[in-house]
Amino acid sequence: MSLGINWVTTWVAKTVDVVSTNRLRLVDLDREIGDGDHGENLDRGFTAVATKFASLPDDSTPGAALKLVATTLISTVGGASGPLLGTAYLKGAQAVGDATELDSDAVVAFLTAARDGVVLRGKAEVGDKTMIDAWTPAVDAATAAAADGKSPVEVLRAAADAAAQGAVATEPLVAHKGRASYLGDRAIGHRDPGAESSSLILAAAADAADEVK
Amino acid sequence: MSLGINWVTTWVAKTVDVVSTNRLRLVDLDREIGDGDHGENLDRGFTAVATKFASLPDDSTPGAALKLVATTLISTVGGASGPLLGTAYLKGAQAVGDATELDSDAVVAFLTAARDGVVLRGKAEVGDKTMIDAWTPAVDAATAAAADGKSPVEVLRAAADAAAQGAVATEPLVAHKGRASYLGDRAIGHRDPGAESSSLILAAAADAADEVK
Amino acid sequence: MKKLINDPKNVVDESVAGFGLAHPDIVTVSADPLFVARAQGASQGKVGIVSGGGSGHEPLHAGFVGFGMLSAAVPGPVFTSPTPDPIVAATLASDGGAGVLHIVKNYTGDVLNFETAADLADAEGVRVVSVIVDDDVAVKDSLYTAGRRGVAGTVVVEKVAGAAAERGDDLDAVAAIATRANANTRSMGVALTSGTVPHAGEPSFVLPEDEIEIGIGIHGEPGRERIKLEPADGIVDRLLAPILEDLPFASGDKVLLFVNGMGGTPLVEQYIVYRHAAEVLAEKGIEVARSLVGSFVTSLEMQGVSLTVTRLDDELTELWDAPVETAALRWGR
Amino acid sequence: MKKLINDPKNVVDESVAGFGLAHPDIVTVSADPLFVARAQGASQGKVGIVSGGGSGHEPLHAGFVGFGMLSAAVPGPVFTSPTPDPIVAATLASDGGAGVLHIVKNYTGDVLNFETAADLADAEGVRVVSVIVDDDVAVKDSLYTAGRRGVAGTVVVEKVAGAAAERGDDLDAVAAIATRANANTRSMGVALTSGTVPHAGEPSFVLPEDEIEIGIGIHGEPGRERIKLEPADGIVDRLLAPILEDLPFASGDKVLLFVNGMGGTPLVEQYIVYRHAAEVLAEKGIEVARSLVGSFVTSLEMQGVSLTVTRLDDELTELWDAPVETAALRWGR
Ligand SMILES: Nc1ncnc2c1ncn2[C@@H]1O[C@H](COP(=O)(O)OP(=O)(O)O)[C@@H](O)[C@H]1O
Ligand SMILES: Nc1ncnc2c1ncn2[C@@H]1O[C@H](COP(=O)(O)OP(=O)(O)O)[C@@H](O)[C@H]1O
Ligand SMILES: [Mg+2]
Ligand SMILES: [Mg+2]
Ligand SMILES: [Mg+2]
Ligand SMILES: [Mg+2]
Repeated sequence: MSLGINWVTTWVAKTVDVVSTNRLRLVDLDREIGDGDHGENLDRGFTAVATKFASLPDDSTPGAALKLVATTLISTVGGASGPLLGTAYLKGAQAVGDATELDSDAVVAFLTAARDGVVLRGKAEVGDKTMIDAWTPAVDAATAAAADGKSPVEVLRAAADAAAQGAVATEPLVAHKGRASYLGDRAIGHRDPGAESSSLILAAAADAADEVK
Repeated sequence: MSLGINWVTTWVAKTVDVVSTNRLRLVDLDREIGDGDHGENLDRGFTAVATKFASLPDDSTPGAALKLVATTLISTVGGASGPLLGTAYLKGAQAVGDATELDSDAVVAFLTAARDGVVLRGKAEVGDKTMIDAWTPAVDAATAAAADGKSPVEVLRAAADAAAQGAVATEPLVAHKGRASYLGDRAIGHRDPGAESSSLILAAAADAADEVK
Repeated sequence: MKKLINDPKNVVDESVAGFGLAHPDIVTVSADPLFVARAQGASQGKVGIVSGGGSGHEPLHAGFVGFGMLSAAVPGPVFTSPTPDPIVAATLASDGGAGVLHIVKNYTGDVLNFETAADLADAEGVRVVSVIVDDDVAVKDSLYTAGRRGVAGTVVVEKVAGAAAERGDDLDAVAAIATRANANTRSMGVALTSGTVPHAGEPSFVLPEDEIEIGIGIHGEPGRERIKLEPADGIVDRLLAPILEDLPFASGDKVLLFVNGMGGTPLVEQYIVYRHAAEVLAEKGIEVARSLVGSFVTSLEMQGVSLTVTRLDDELTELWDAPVETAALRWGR
Repeated sequence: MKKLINDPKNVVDESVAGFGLAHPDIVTVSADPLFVARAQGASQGKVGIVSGGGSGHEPLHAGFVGFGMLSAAVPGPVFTSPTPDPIVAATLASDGGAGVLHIVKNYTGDVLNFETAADLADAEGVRVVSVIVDDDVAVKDSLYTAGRRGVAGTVVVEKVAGAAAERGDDLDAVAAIATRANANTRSMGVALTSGTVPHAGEPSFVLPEDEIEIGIGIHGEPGRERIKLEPADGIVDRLLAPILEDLPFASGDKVLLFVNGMGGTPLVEQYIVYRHAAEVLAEKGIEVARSLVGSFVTSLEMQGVSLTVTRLDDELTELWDAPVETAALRWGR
């Protein structure tokens, strides 16, 4: 079994929801080690995505829909997370190409290209206390699951679980990128807001796959 | 018995004391219906008077000493109370002339001229919720005491007591002069800081007379 | 009390000293008696203009000393009128032989101290004329009050009087212009929080977290009413209505619209206030011909704003536009 | 949260609209995409200069649009970099055929969004060069951080770059001047209180009544250390020492000394800070050749100040002195 355009639209709908529900929590996380706007930024972006998706052509490919997410995030989120997440969706969309159905390998290729996009723009490594600390474990887990012959749903669930752990694992870290890097040791004990939001987004991806499978 | 230069110097010393002790209380009264500087203003002024008095010639007349209080207050207090109280001492000093000893009538003449000086500059009437509400009852009581043949000490005590009652009696009033006049009904319930300080100054005058008599 | 100060007793002296150090091309500071005068000295043959009053309203007045505006400013202690001595000294230093105009905000202390100073300067042979600024519509002018307070409109009076003096008007003409500017100016302010007088150490008044004071004075004097915090547009309506009613301003008038920050309110909010005030005037057919936005007449770190509207005629407009070179207002050179 | 605003979501749009209404002779506002450009449009044959970033730092950047300084400014949401679209639009509107300089404060979001915008503008045929401002010595520049933050020194960079563009320098020369200004500029700030982001509704951080944050960022990012409130002179020493050490500044240097208010601190305190900073520089044989005092790079209603020192050479001095006509800085015309 594989994932098509209704996976993308369901993922977007669930992301809009989860970002809006977690808006203040993400603002709070960002206030602790950043500037207190991360939840607001993402909420503004995904609200705009929702509007765009309302008029998404029925015959869109997953790639075209994901590219629409990318350009909308880039032109509405701002801050650091806008170009970074936008590039993730953009590069991910390019990896998907014009396929109409994504199998496990395609899902892995999507996630890998998305993560590589973030690295390309932001130059962060694992352990720098950024969203990469959610994305890279997710990519690794997804790759392993696909190699084990798991279904796309299982691949995404593995990615989401690894991302969630990766987000938690940012707590003891000192930040080397982004605003939190100004804090030195005082970032220790706080979860990175971008890693947390990426983990929420990937959980939404797995939930969506579960729902449409 | 009569009052000489040592009454003036003792009065000044006691005023310096009582103003400094009541500085914050007067600031508080002024904060309620004015701008919170009255105690500070008077304290600055009488501290300067104390400095000037430290080098007062031994053969000064009461009039010369009182004129020194006047010019020092005028040039150090500022605000409304500076010119007003300064004029009180100035006109009072003029009424005293070059007498070396003041009897009861001279004390009454001094107080009357001082009060008239305040009215000349500030144009306030009794009931306007200003220092005049302390000064005019004081003058009236002093006049009556002198007419009864009371001693200068008794005349000043009568003035001080009447001033104290006058200050308390400003509480229910609406102000028609000075900063408190901007408040309309909201000045009701607050004692006028200038009436209060004038009553303290007149009490110091009576105490000083008591001490040197 | 959280302030960037040293000993509260030295706030004014140190701040004025810093002001002098920062603007040596524009002003010179006399430390004792304390006043601020133009670096270039009095302009021979031109009317001198002196203003002053309690400190805590910076940049008023020292920030307006310079070409095209004040000749000298006399800063008193915080919120307390200066005594006559420095006013006399500033007046003598500002006389270029054509007399000196005193611009005095209408507070009993200021009026009395400037009055005494004017008498003393007169006695020294310098002719002094005084103009009282009383633009605040929050306070009723009646026999039963000390009259309206002088607030942010003072900037307008000082600017046009300075320009008139600079073009060579004589003392009576400069005084007449200042009087006309004051007569055509109305203001009203709002406070969200109180300032704290340094030597008092406690806020001058306390506003609950959800209340604001409409009609506040620049010394924290209570205003017309205390109301619940509401959106900026509604607050602007409450300030503007009494201003417009009072003159009254009418459709077809050309005006200067001046949004003044009280010291603790940033520009981002002041422009939100400006936007709605401009909208309301436009609706009423009142043309905003000139504008000023910024913290020019403050009340220490008070959060809040005041609105000032001046009805402009051609001459007032020309005098407003004339070159000015001061620390706080500068254009045309 | 006590602010003069309407809906927190509209703070930036309404404030920028008010800004446009207040200064129609200087700027024009594009509402969508949101940017502020010179009323006169791009200067043909001259280099355009565009800056921008999150809002909440007013008058930065829109207050510096006008003759002799910026061609356009792009205000993002409060404390959030604008997206590439309005930056591209502002860049295209600022091109007079000689290319456009982007002046970008060193924050990941600003750098990334301006980078994308520069690529897109390049694709439209407009050559863009970017200069990153990173003057804040509170943050260590190392491989292990995002690098130093851009703070109040941005004003200096924008002023001299604008003057270079106005005199006709080409894009590389203007970029070189901006780079040199940045390289010679160091800043550090202190917060007494926090600002409150409107949509967050709560202060960005909480300082106890007797503590201050040394090395604060203009978005309320924590600084180097939290200490007990102390007299202004001691605080100035703590800010100035790292600044002077870092370049390092040396006896005989001529400098611009810039005391910047953070939004909620009134001028009276800023001049007390200026006084001691000038004293310290004088003691060290560093000549203060130029000065600036005022709230130019703010952090909403934060109480605090920052100090900026720029080492001046003859050319930088000449460019600083060159005429400028913007809403927030004006001299020489
Ligand atoms: N260089 C980078 N690489 C990857 N992620 C980054 C980088 N810089 C910042 N981030 C992520 O962006 C998040 C902050 O996003 P946001 O608050 O929206 O932007 P800003 O920091 O501009 O306010 C951080 O929590 C971090 O996860
Ligand atoms: N016109 C007036 N006549 C008499 N007394 C006045 C007048 N105006 C003010 N006062 C007195 O001055 C006092 C205030 O003095 P102070 O606080 O030192 O000056 P300011 O009001 O300028 O701050 C008032 O409490 C009142 O008693
Ligand atoms: Mg953020
Ligand atoms: Mg008072
Ligand atoms: Mg006073
Ligand atoms: Mg941000």
